[in-house]
Amino acid sequence: GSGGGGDGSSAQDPIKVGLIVSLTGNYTPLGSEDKKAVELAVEQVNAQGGLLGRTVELVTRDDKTAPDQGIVAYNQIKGEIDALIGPVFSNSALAVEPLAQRDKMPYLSLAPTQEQVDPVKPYIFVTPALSSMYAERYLQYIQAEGIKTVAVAWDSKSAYSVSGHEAMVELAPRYGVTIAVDESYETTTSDFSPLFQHVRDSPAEALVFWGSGAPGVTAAKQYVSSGLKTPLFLTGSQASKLWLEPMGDAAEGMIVQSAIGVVGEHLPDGKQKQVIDQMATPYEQKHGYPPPQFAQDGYSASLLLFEAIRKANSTDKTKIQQALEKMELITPNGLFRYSPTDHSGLSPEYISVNTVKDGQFVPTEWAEEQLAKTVTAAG
Amino acid sequence: MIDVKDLVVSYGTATALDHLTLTVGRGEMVALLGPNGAGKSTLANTLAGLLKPTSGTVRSDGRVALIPEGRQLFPDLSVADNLALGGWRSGQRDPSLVYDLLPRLAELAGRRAGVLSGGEQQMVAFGRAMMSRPDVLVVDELSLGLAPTVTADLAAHLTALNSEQGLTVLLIEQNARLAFELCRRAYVLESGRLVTEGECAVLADDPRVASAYLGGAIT
Amino acid sequence: MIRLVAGLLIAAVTLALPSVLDESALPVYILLGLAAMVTVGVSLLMGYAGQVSLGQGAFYAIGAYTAALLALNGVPPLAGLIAAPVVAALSALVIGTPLLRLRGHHLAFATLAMQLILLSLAGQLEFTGGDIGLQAIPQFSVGSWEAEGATTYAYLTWAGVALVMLVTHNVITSRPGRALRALATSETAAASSGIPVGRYKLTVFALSAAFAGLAGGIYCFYTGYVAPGSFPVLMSIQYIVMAVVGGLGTTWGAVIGASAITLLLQGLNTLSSLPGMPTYAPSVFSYAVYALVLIVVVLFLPQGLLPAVTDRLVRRRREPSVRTR
Amino acid sequence: MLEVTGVSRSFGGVYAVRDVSLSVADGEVCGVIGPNGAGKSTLFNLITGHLAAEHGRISFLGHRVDRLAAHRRARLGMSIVFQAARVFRGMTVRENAMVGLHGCTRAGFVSAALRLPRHRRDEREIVAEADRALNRVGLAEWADQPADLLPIGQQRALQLARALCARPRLLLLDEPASGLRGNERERLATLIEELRASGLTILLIEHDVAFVTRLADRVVVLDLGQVIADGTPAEVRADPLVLAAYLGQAS
Amino acid sequence: MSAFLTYLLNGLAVGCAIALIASGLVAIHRVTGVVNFAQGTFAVVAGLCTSSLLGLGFPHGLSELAAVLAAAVAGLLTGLAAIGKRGTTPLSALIVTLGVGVLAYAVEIVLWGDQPRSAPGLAGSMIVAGARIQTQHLLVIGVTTATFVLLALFFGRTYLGKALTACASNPYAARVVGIDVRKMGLLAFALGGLLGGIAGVLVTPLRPISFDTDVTLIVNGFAAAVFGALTRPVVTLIGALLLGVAETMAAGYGYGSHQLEVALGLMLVVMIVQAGRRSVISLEST
Ligand SMILES: Nc1ncnc2c1ncn2[C@@H]1O[C@H](COP(=O)(O)OP(=O)(O)OP(=O)(O)O)[C@@H](O)[C@H]1O
Ligand SMILES: Nc1ncnc2c1ncn2[C@@H]1O[C@H](COP(=O)(O)OP(=O)(O)OP(=O)(O)O)[C@@H](O)[C@H]1O
Ligand SMILES: [Mg+2]
Ligand SMILES: [Mg+2]
Repeated sequence: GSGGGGDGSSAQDPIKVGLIVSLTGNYTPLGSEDKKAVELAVEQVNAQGGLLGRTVELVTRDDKTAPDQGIVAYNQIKGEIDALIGPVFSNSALAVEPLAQRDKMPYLSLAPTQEQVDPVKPYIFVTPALSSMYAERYLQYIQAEGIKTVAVAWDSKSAYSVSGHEAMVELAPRYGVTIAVDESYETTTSDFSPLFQHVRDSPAEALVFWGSGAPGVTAAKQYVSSGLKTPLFLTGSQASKLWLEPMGDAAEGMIVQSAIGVVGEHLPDGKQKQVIDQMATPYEQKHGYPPPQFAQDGYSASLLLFEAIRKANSTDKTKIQQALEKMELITPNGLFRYSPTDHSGLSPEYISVNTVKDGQFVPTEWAEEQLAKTVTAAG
Repeated sequence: MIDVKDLVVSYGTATALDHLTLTVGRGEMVALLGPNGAGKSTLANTLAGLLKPTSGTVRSDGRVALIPEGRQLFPDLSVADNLALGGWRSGQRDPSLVYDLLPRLAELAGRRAGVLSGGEQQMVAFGRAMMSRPDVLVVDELSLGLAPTVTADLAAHLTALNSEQGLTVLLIEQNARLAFELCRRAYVLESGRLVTEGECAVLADDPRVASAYLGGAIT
Repeated sequence: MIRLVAGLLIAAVTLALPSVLDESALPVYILLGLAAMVTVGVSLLMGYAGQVSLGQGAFYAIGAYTAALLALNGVPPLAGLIAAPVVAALSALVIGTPLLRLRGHHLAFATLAMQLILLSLAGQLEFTGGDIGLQAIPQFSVGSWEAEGATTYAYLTWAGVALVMLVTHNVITSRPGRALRALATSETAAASSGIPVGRYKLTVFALSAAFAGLAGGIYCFYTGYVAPGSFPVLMSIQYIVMAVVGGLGTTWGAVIGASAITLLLQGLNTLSSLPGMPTYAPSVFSYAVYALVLIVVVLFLPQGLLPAVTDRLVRRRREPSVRTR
Repeated sequence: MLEVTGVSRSFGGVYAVRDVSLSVADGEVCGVIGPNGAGKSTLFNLITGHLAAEHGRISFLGHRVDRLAAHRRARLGMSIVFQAARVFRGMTVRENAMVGLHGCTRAGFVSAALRLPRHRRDEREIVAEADRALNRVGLAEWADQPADLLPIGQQRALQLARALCARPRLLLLDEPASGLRGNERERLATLIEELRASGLTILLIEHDVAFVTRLADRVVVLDLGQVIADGTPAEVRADPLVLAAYLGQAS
Repeated sequence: MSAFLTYLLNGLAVGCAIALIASGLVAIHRVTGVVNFAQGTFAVVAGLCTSSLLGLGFPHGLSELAAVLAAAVAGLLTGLAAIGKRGTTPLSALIVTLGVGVLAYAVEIVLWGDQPRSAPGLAGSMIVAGARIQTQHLLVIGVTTATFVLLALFFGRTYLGKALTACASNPYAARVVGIDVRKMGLLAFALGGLLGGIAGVLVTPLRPISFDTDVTLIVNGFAAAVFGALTRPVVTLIGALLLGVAETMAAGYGYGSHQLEVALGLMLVVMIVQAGRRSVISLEST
């Protein structure tokens, strides 16, 4: 929807922000959350008088969870928009990326895919934390807990979990961790008893489970009934009500990573906490549940873009790009520090490791301490 | 009893039956002759309620059974099941009355109907129609693909049912000689229209009928 | 005479469109052409030869990956584009040899399974770029001339459509075409007329795969990116829907079906993203309205759009009421 | 011309054809009769290769053919008219007949796709020959009709036309007269006589004994998958075994 | 050994869940000749209904029963669309069912939103012959066994079952003997909906269900059903068990990321071998 807001007397055209996400197809549950969050951000900025005295208007398109539809959508709106917030489906994001780069279109992608920013392309920026960061954060936690041997399971059909797993294997020696069981499964896998059997037969002290969507629930539920005692570590994709609700009581005590935004209330007062509240409170009021990770990505992307336009003091695409490359901004996802050599901007310090307590994600002692340090350092 | 009045049946724009009127009295056995494409099967299907008249009326009293053109069995079901389903309307489930008549079918009872030989299938089609204990029987080709002995048996059975139980029969039959033997009366259809009708004995002497239906190879 | 004029008219419009359409419409025009190319193959396979393939997207993918891999390894794009249909056809020969022993639903499942397996492999193998796919595929070029912008791809695509239609037309109105139509009804009777049924099925399978492969080749240069996610199984099913909606067993029907479905979906998509639409608009338009239109068309024009139109023009309608199998 | 030696075929343990031997001489019309389910059609399918024989050998024109695929045997000159009408749906009557010429022509996918001159030449010949065959069986006026809407009788005539298009040396007819009326039978009989006169060898299954008697030089009688009699029509009609198994009192 | 048993037992459970989806496909195809691509939808509808009803505080049992009935109604409605109009060919009907499946997406999204849902089932696990298996899996195995026994008896032994089968075997002939083919077809669709509903209710506690889960469900179901030629319940069950066991064995013995290839490949091989045994002429005979 359009922003509205301004007093109507402004003769200037609105600033147009393109948003391409999956509103139909497999990634609908992700795309629709992104859309809600970006709409919220636009509403808020317009309520404060817009940007550069102009209102912000959103131009939304559906990529139908298909790369070629991403291209169609991009071509339809590229003529009218000043910047793009991009697909959450990584294949669509990668398909749109070269076009955006060619048109010099500032592009904030919502897909957490390493390949987009490695190597760096001037106009392409990523907002979600990359799975390699989640991997590294877990290794820090594992080291801190004194665990030496782990089992890792990963979804061979999900780019997110494939690269998370890769990073983990690569970084493990640095943290003195041995991977005893390294096992892949498929997104459609409906029975994890073989995995649990293998873990049971191994010396692993923890099972790190990479996956998003259905397998996260399926595996965690079966883990409970498998009677396995090795603790289960889940990654950021499980840090939402989508995982908590079906799990119910069974989730109690499980370890789940999350972006910092999920645990805002456990942070010391300050800028970070305030930014999180600024989004979470109205979001929860409007939709009846706290914002999931994808919503936070969309909101963070919006904040980054708005700030870049403010800094550039123009909607000139090159100027926006330059502003983004110098960006330092606290968002619900944490502190972004984009630079000409780093277009992903986040660092593992902004990831929390939580336990489930009374149906809530509560940072572990270690994480709470770490986060407090990080947040205070950032100011 | 069958009563057809001013019947028109068309397939799209092609008219297969063109203002046809005919009757078969209760307990009567009447033959229907006609060259390929005359509309005989169309009439049979209409009588069985499988085709809707474009105009005109079709009436028949009691249960109508059809032995359709091309046998039309249930290929995936066994012979016994094919027969049992023939009794869908009558509630008759036990095919033994058909086995008495056609002992060959008893031997084939467990066989899939789709793999039977042509003549065996024709026997099943006959038996299936009998299972519905019909009041009116429309036969679209009786002797098709049947060995002479079998044809003779079936013909005898039809005659018996007709005379003893008053079964009304409309018989479409390629072998006009056989049809004339069985029936007293016949209709001759061409291009959807009635061309002649009358007593078989009379028709057999009609040179047109004789040359078209009785002549030729049959010695 | 009328047909000739109509043909010329259509050709003229097809040729004029790329230069008339703006940048937002061109991608649709290109993707529509690519879909039409695959659908013509599906129609040939299903409508004429009576063989069902729920895995045509696999050959589309094979064509795309072939051209992409060759181009990324420095092979001239033209060679890659030629290789795309060839490799797709060869794969069809290899895959089809065991698969075409199956019939009907078995074949439908087998082709579906084939696509799932191939995509799964493409998503895991190193050289296909795994789940991320292949990026930065060079533009299409011949010698020193390089395709620039969508217009060129639009011409390339529709030239491909014309080629595919011409080949299909020539094949079906000839001896092998008659053989294909014959074996669709009865393989036994076809064989007894001297038709090598197995070989013909395999050939037509390969031919339709070549069409899909060609489309895939163009696709990879146009988008510059291929990944397993570009070829979902639903896409293969969509081609069948297109062929049926257009009218099975007519070359033009396939193109019309592909156009109708693509434009409908695109129109609904645009409609649902108009400002002021409620949040559930995308799902309602892309799912509900699309589905309802599809259902109504299939129920009330069972022969397909093209036959419905031509029949009405020629005033020749047949209604088989008692079709005795 | 055709030599069948000790051929057998069973279905689920029941023999449909058991140890059948028979030979057909060049130019002969050989009738095959027998009760329903005797194995006549099965025998035809074994000869033409639509079913694989379990034992025995079949040779045709001096070649051993029992391992050849059906279409290869067809190309050697065997044509069959099936008991059930098998016309090709969605094709016109003429096109149905044209399919029959498949084995006698060459143009393949490539020459068709490219419209090579050879293809055009072939095509003209095919149309002409198909029309001749349709004429012969009396279907000329139906040539442009969709074949599947023909009445049953015409569909069978069409099958015969298709078979003739294949320029056969041996024609196998499975109940060609069924569904035909007096004068139509007469026309068919005349056609078969013409074909014999032109040197064609014919195997004929028919339940109309009069029809067979008139046309066949020799009659083979099958019962329960086995040959129970083999001789001239007159001999066979007098054979007590045949009378008991097949003819009954009817003749 | 106990590892092997664990894989086997869990594989059987996975197979049973597949079989339930396949059973509906078989029931509908056997009667109407239509491949019902909306079969997965019935399961999704039932799953979403259970989750809502349980969420509203209705007790177990009642919620599941209502959900299964809702799926049966969905089946009936699908049937009305697919075969309600006279002269609809099986191919057209197939496309209609595809359309119904897509239409259902919109309805489901409006009613339940686009996020996945789940429902609690039987908690915990048991040790059977030294192998550990979830209690819910045991329930799935039990219900599937019962369903298939009933289904096989119904189609194979009862008169109504045979009449239903006759409808697809030769619809014209069915009309000749007086069977109302359309009514029977609708009955089959309702039955298919019911079976799909049972599948959905049993699967929802095992894996989250969202509007588009039908695709995943139907692929495996279709594989198993085709294995049984879309007409034979028992062979379908065998096919489904084969799939399930192949999947867990693949995962168990180190091919976790190739489960799909292994399972589908195995099905293909078996089908191709079987196909080689049949002669074309007996397939074409009517
Ligand atoms: N489904 C159909 N659609 C269109 N025309 C049809 C259809 N069925 C039959 N016809 C036409 O209707 C006419 C009458 O056909 P019908 O089958 O009733 O003839 P018939 O007298 O039974 O012939 P036969 O002796 O060959 O069985 C024929 O011209 C035939 O072509
Ligand atoms: N595919 C098959 N499977 C099982 N049994 C079969 C198969 N084909 C034929 N039979 C059986 O083999 C026997 C011989 O059949 P065939 O068709 O050869 O008989 P026929 O002599 O042609 O009889 P008709 O004169 O009735 O046509 C029959 O009992 C038939 O049921
Ligand atoms: Mg007739
Ligand atoms: Mg026979």
